[in-house]
Order: sequence, then structure tokens, then C-alpha cells
Amino acid sequence: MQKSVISIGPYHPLQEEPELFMLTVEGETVVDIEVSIGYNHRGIEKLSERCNFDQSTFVIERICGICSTSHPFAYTRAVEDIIPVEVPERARYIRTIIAEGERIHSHLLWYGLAGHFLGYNTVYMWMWKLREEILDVMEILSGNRNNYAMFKPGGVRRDINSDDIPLALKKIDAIIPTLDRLKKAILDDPVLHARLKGIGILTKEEAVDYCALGPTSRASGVARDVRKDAPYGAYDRVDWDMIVTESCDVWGKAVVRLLEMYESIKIVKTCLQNLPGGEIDLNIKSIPPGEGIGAHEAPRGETFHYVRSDGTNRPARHKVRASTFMNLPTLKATVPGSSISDATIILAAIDPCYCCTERMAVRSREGKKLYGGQELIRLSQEKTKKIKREMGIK
Amino acid sequence: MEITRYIFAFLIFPGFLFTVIVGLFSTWVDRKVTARVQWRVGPPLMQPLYDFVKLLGKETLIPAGGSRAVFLSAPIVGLVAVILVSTILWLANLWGTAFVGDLIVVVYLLVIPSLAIMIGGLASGNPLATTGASREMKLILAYELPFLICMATVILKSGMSIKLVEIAKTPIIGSISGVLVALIALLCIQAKLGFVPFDVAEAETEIMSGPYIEYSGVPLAVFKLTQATMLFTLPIFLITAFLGGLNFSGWGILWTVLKYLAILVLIVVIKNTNPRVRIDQAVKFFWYYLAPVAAAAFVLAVFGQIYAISWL
Amino acid sequence: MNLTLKALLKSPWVFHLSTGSCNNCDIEILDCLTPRFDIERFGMRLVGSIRHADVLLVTGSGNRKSMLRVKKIYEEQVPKPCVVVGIGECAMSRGMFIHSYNCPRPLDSDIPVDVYIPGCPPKPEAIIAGVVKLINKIKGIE
Amino acid sequence: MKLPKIRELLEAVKAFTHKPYTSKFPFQPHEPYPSFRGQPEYNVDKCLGCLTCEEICPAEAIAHQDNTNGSAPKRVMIHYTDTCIFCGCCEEACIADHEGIKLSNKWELAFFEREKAFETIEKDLQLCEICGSVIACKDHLKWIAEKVGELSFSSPTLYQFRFKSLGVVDDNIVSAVKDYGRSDRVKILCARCRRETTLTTA
Ligand code: SF4
Ligand code: SF4
Ligand code: SF4
Ligand code: SF4
Ligand code: SF4
Ligand code: SF4
Ligand code: SF4
Ligand code: SF4
Repeated sequence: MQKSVISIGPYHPLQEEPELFMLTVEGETVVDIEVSIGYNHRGIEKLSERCNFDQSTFVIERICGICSTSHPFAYTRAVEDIIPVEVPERARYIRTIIAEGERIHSHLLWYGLAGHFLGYNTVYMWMWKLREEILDVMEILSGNRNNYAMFKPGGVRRDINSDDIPLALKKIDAIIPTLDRLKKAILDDPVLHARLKGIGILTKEEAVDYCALGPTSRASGVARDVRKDAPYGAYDRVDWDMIVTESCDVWGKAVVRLLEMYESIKIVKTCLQNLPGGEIDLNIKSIPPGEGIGAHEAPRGETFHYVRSDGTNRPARHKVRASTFMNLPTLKATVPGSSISDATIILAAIDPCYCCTERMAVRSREGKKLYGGQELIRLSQEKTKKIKREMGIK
Repeated sequence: MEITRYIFAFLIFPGFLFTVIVGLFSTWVDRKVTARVQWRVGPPLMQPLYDFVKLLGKETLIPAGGSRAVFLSAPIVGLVAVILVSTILWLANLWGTAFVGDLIVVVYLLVIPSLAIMIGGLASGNPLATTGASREMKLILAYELPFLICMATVILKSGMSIKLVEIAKTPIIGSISGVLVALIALLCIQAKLGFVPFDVAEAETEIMSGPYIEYSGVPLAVFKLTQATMLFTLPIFLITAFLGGLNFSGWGILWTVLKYLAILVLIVVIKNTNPRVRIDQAVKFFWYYLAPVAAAAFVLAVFGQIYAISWL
Repeated sequence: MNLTLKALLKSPWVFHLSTGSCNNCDIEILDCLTPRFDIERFGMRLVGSIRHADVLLVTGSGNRKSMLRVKKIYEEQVPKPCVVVGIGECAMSRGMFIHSYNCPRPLDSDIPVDVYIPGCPPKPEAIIAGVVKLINKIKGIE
Repeated sequence: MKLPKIRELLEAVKAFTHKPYTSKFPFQPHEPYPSFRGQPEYNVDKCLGCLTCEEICPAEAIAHQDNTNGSAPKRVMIHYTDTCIFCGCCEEACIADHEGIKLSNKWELAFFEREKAFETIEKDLQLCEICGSVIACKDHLKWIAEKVGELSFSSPTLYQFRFKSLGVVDDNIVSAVKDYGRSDRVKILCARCRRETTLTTA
């Protein structure tokens, strides 16, 4: 059959962010997928290196709006790892509250968007209606609906006002009955089952091979979660469960996210109720030379930061490895062979976002790919050899 | 004189003008009910009209690769077909004006808007529009089969009549087979309207409005108008064929309006509580599930007719 | 005021373009559609095809690669008349990314922007208020 | 229990029969939560013009301009609305008890011309009485003098300034002439001139 290329993006209602998926299709069947990103590249790592350690949190926060807590969380942990210090107990709890609040709103957001991709706009509206309440909670606690500006190396920037806690708890409690209803509705919906089950299969082996993270891997039976594997924040102080399913398909990912929301609600509530007193900040004055790593289980999987300090007040090197970067290649395993309609929801199922994933491929003006990752590495190696030759180094 | 009456009927009442006005009102009902089901307020009453006027005032861009004449005429063909259907239906219901076989003509005419969308999409030369057009084609093939069986049942139940006037007199819904075919026809109409779960052809998040992708300005306005008038005409068709037609004497007016609104709301609620199915699932659904059920209903109706059991 | 413009103001269909943002502004735009804000009350709709757009909501810091596209979209693909709304600090001065090597110029040096809505991200209320402000301005001038 | 589609329909009916969730905005004003981080605003009375906020601002949304021409030298503090990311660092760092610049609750900030997207306050500047270069804002010097109390007598700049602000010494000494005499030492001086006078006068 004749092959044609359908491009999704860079501006497409499927995505809030610009990126380009080139689906090679035969009729309605996708045979190959290629991802072209770079529409969102802002050179964050370099920007971070020109800010001081404290200011960097704001750049890092703006890697992405949905992980606007996850990145600062991982970053501050990396900086604290350099010194090394343990943040005060109250700060740990506050960090956990903000991070889990973000997970709830992120998963609700995903549900809404997934519904939207399936033409099920009612789910989109219903879910985002709940999300509004969570965003209100975030606004009460942190002063903004997104980009919370709460994290700083050594603790948190702002305290949670104890007067606000009852209101926040009330708002969280208020969404639970509706969430229950929607959960049951989603789990029972025969059309959703027909659309989501058995598509976009990522087997356990593939999940391991591709190093899939977060719900993408947990839906394939890989029980991995930084919050459990190497607890930090207040995650070892509260009781919660890791959600793992074995179904490996898009449905599994949806179920994982659905159930994870409940765990997050549990964590946020426990933390708010048991918020310990004390300091919220260590007032770190200087960062010694050295290097540190920090990880945080973002809504989409482990986010990882590496920071090197040379003793000045700026990071000498800051490296970000975000979850979508690892999840994106799994599309190679899941998309080919599906139909165009399924492809969109499979793409959506990893909850993709590229703000943090911007890497490089070279294309000609006409969009023909000239160099991919492999070629670029080869070119780089050749150039290094050439330079070495010129400099007379063996 | 006769001819002026038909021209009047086609252009003003119950043809173009009337259909368009009530059609736009129906789109408003659609959007309002959608919004309310989603906990929203929804658009103001005049919104569909504003949208239409605005589109008329916008620039019309014509894709470079496409065929200009086909691209521009497709929407008009679709619209004219719907207006014709509407005129025939209303004339039959109101004044009993009818000709033999008008049911068949209506059924044929109702395919034309979908064909127009397809042709327009193909003419724009956009790969996504082409995909949309090919999906539309598959969808037509899918829903026409059960739809035609339903129509056969209707003809059978109304005493082998293919005149709308006579069909409208028999409320077919009053029997088991009648209920079955009415429900099936409702789903077919959902597909004809291109509503979720059968909006595969314009699936915005998959193929960016499919056939409409390259349309802007006036032709887009005409397409929107076609959709609006369809939203008015198809429920009326349903009422005529299954629910005993329109009645405008005394309380009948209220009853008619209620019937119409009920069907409209039903369609909209179905649209809003379902995800979109895949095209292959849609085809399967219509062929493997609805068509056999429709056939069974037909058989029931045949038995009913032979043994004169009215509730079959 | 002529009829077309009046209808346009009553039914602005928006298309959303992100030029390298942190996503938040984009999400807040989507938020405007949801039950709490429901911009359909004002006849606004988010459309899927650029051909159907009256308003471009642009977010993001003008990344090199996406600006090429945005310019092309603005100049060739959007049916005129069309207004451009810059949303978020990124779409004005580039906000946090002002020193980025990949965001060389602010948005308004490439395409004209009719109204700016500051915030990082702006509340959905702010986005609505900004658009209302623009509508009032257009009404006032005509 | 499995109830396919029933719950959706019930929720739909519920939504249909209940009042919409939609807020009344923009027909009724919207009031964000008190903790909301809105537009930062200078308090011209509290701000000392110390530039800490400018230094700390991660987005470089704060700048200043020193106008030394004219009789009343002024420092203009500029806050760029089109750059600020509402992080609150400036308020957190402000040396005037976090009151010189404060995040307000204002969120409705849309504007049409970006050239005008800034807000300013003016602070009186103290210039060096010899070379005329900028030392600091008057309020800032006053603040330092008050902070260090009698220790300010170790710095002529500070105590002179303190006297002047108390009206003990005439405010209008204009003596942009270097006399290389000891009297230079009891002037309000910039660091450079202070060093020079200290080293060169006996
Ligand atoms: S994974 Fe997605 S949400 Fe998280 S930082 Fe990256 S782009 Fe943002
Ligand atoms: S890999 Fe990407 S993010 Fe890293 S330095 Fe290169 S361009 Fe920047
Ligand atoms: S070669 Fe690859 S793994 Fe090694 S430092 Fe560079 S980017 Fe990292
Ligand atoms: S203005 Fe702020 S929230 Fe909006 S895209 Fe830019 S960084 Fe993100
Ligand atoms: S000595 Fe002066 S410049 Fe240094 S930190 Fe203190 S006030 Fe700032
Ligand atoms: S709020 Fe943040 S970005 Fe805005 S002026 Fe203050 S420090 Fe700068
Ligand atoms: S007193 Fe506060 S507001 Fe004024 S310049 Fe200093 S830090 Fe900024
Ligand atoms: S050595 Fe002199 S010039 Fe340098 S900081 Fe100290 S007082 Fe200022």
C-alpha cells in the first residue's frame, strides 16, 4: 500500500506545546514514527549556569509548568547533596505537600486531555473542574496556581500558614466524592474499554529496555518509584502505596494515574494534618565545590538533576534529565502498527511534554532529516579525532 | 402560480430561511445543552448567528494544491440538499403535499451532505483532509446499511407506502420492532451528523477537523450552516418516520416541539457522554451489531404484518 | 462599527500557538475553556485549524525554531482580520528566558501583538480580562 | 457493581439540573486568595533605594537609573511589568523589613504598549560632595546610620548625613571643590574620595 506521512504538529490541537510527530502511515495504519522536537528549546541548562543557586530554582521551575515543583525538588536535592545537608522536618513536609498537590493536578490534567483526545470533551470538563479546586488549594498554600516558587536549596521559601490548612483540607475533601463517581464511571465505560484496552502495548521487558519511568513503567508491571525506592521528603513518614498494574496498555496507564491520585490525596491530607513545627529553611550561605545529584518522582516519572559547584555562587554545570526524555522513545515500541486514531491516544498516554526534553536532530529546510543522534555522535567523534590530530595528541 | 409557491416554499418557508433559522437555534440548543452537561454556562442565544456572520466576513483562503471549483462548490451542494429535504419534509407534514417515493428521494438526498464533505475534503488536497474524507466514506458505507433496513421496516409497517404523508400518519414507535428501528435510526443519525462517538471524519484532535481543515471564510460558513440545518432536519425526519409526524393543531404544536427538543437533547447527551470510537470500530458496530438487530426488527415487523399483531 | 467587525467581536475563535514556553500559560489557556471560566459564554472557541482562527493566543519566549513557523502562520495561513494576544511574560520580554541563546528576540519584533497579558502564568481571569480589554479597545476606536 | 454509562448519565443530569460551576467573572470582580502573588509594588516611603531587590531578582525585572543632573539628584527604581515573574524574591530580600516592595494582589495587568510596561518610584540620591558620584539614596544612608547607632560616628559620611537629616547641619553644602585639607574629611564622600582624602591629607 502507498505510504504517506502525516505530521502531527508542530501546532496541533493535540498538544499544548509545539513539537512535530511524523507518522508514516499506510492507509490508516501507522508503520513508523519519528519525533522532531526543538520548538521549545530555551537552553535552560545554560541559563541556570548564569543564575546563582537561589535564582536557578526559578529557571528550573520554568522548565515546565506541570512539573514546576518536580524540577526544583530534584534540583534542590542535588544542591543539598553537594554540601551535604538534611532539610528541616517542616520543610520536608511542605515540599511533599506541594509535590503531591502537583501530582494530583497533573493527573487530572492528563485525564482531561486524554478525554479531549478521544473526543470525550465532557470528561475534559469534569476533570478540569476538579482540578480547579486543587489549583485553589495550591493558590492558598503557595500564592499561585502554578509555578509555586516554594523551593530553595536548604528548605522552602514560604511557610504554610496554619490558618489556611482547614480551608485547603476542606477543598480536597470536597473533590473526593466526585472523583469517586468519575473513577467508577471511567472504569465501567464500555466504549473507553474498547478504545483503550490492548492498544499501545509496552511489555515489561520493553519498559525495562527503554528505561521507561513513572506511570508508563508502572503500568507495565515495573514497580519503580523514587518515592519508595529511595525515600526523601516526607514520603517515608506517611503511609501510601505504589500503584502497579500489569496490563501494559494505555488502559493500564490510565488506571495507574487514576489510583495514584488517591494515594496523593492521602499523602497531602496526612502531611497537612501532621505538619511538624520548626524551621523551614537552613539559610545556606555558601555551596562548597563538588557535585551532587537529586531525583524526584515527578508525575511522569523520575526527574533527575546533576549540579556541579566550583565554590562560586553559581552552578558550574547543571544537567537535567526529565521523565519524558526517557518515556518518549517507548513510542517506537508502542505506536507502529496502530491506527492513526489509536496513535494519538498512545502518544498522549505517556503524558508527553517536551519542555524538558529538547534535544537535537538536524533537518534540511524541506524537513528531510540529515543527521539523527547516531550521526551527530559520529560527527562529534570525528571532529574530536581531527582536533586531536591537529594538536598532535594521540 | 404553482411554481411561485414552490419557490416560496424552497426559499422562505419551510425551506431555506426557516430551516436556517431553526437550524441555528438547534445548534444553540446543542451547544447550550453540551455546556450545561459539562457544568458550564454556554453561549448566548445569538451565538450561532454571530459565528455565521463573522465567517462570512472573513477572508476565504483557497489551498494552492486543490481544485478551486470543486472546493468552493462542495459546501453549496451539501446545503442545497439539506434544504430540499427540509422543504419536502415540511410540505408533507404541513400541507400533505407529497409525491410517490418522496421517502426514497429524502433518503438519497440525506447522503449528499456527507458526500459534499468528502468531495470538499478531497479537493483541498491536504493529507489530513484526505484521511478525513476516506473515513467519511467508510462511515457512510457503515451506517447506510442499518439505516436502509430501518427505512424498509418503516415502509413495511406503514402499509408498503413510500409516501411521507402516509408514513407520518403511522407512529411506528408503538411496537417492538418500531422501537428497535427508531433507536437504530437515531444512532445512524448521530453518525450522519458527525457527532461523537461517530465524529471520526472530523476528529479534531486526530486529524484537525479533517475535511474542513483548509476551509475558511464563506465556504466554511456554508458548511457550518449545513451542519446546523442537518441538526434541524434529521430529527424532523426521525419524527416524521417514526413518531407520527408533526402536528400543528391545538396542543399538537406543543407536543411536536417537545418531540423535537427531546430528540435533539437525546442526541446531544449521547454526544457528550461517549468517547469517539475508531473508524473500524464504528464500521463493526454498524455492520455486526446494528444491521443484524435492524434485520431482526424487520423480520419481526414482517411477522407482525402477516399475523396482524400490532405490537410486534 | 461595521457588521463584520461586530460579529467578529462576538465570536472570536482562538488558535493557540506556543513558541517555546514552560507550558503553564498554555495550560491556563486551556483552563479558560473549562467550567469555571467557560469562555464560550463570550462566543470564544478554541479551534483546531489555523484557517478557522480570528485570534492567535501566543505564548512562549520566541524560540528560534518555532518562530519561523509562527511567522509563516501569521503571514500566510491565518485569514485576516486577525488579532494577536501575547500571553505571559515570555511572550513580552521573554521573562525568565531573556538571556537564552535560543530566544534571540521578543515576540513583538517578529509579529505585531495587539494586547499583552502579563503573568507567569496569568490567571485565567487575567486572560479573560485582557481579551475583554482588547475588545473594548477595538469597540472604542471604531 | 458494574453500571456502564449509568454514572455518566447521572452526572450529566446532575450537571444539567444544577447551577453551572462557572464563576461570575467578569461581571463580578474576582478576588484572589490573600496569599496570591500579584504585581509587586514599590512603597515610595518605605523603600530605601538600596538595590538589593534589583540584585536578587531572578528575571532581572528590576532596574534603576540615577539622574544626577539637576539640583535634586534622583534614583529611579524601575519595575518592568513585562518581565516580572511574580516570584516574590524582591519582597523576601527587601532590607526595609520587606516593605519597600511588596507583592500586591493585583492580577489584572493587561496592557497594549510594551514600551510603557513599567512602574517607577523616585528616591533622593546622595552624591559625593567632592566628585559628585553616587553614594547611595538618602533614605538608605539614614537607615544605616540608625541601624549602627553611635557607631556611625566612625564614618563622617554617616554622621554628617545624620546631622543633616536632623537639621543640625545645613543641608545645602555644595563644595565640589577639593581643598586637600582636613575639611575634606568631614564631608559626605564616596569610597574613592574617602580613600583619597584619607591618604593625601595629613
Ligand atoms: S516531564 Fe513534562 S511536565 Fe514534567 S517537566 Fe518535562 S515537560 Fe514538564
Ligand atoms: S544538549 Fe541541548 S540542552 Fe544540552 S547544551 Fe546541548 S542544546 Fe543545550
Ligand atoms: S557522552 Fe553521553 S553519557 Fe557521557 S557525559 Fe556526554 S552526554 Fe553524558
Ligand atoms: S510566562 Fe511564565 S508561565 Fe508563561 S510560559 Fe513563560 S515562564 Fe511559563
Ligand atoms: S557588604 Fe554591602 S554589598 Fe555586601 S552584602 Fe552587605 S550590604 Fe551587600
Ligand atoms: S517578583 Fe520576582 S521577578 Fe518580580 S520583581 Fe520581584 S524578584 Fe523580580
Ligand atoms: S529598600 Fe527594598 S524595595 Fe527598596 S531598593 Fe531596597 S530592596 Fe528594593
Ligand atoms: S576593601 Fe574597600 S573598596 Fe573593597 S569592599 Fe572593602 S571598603 Fe569596599
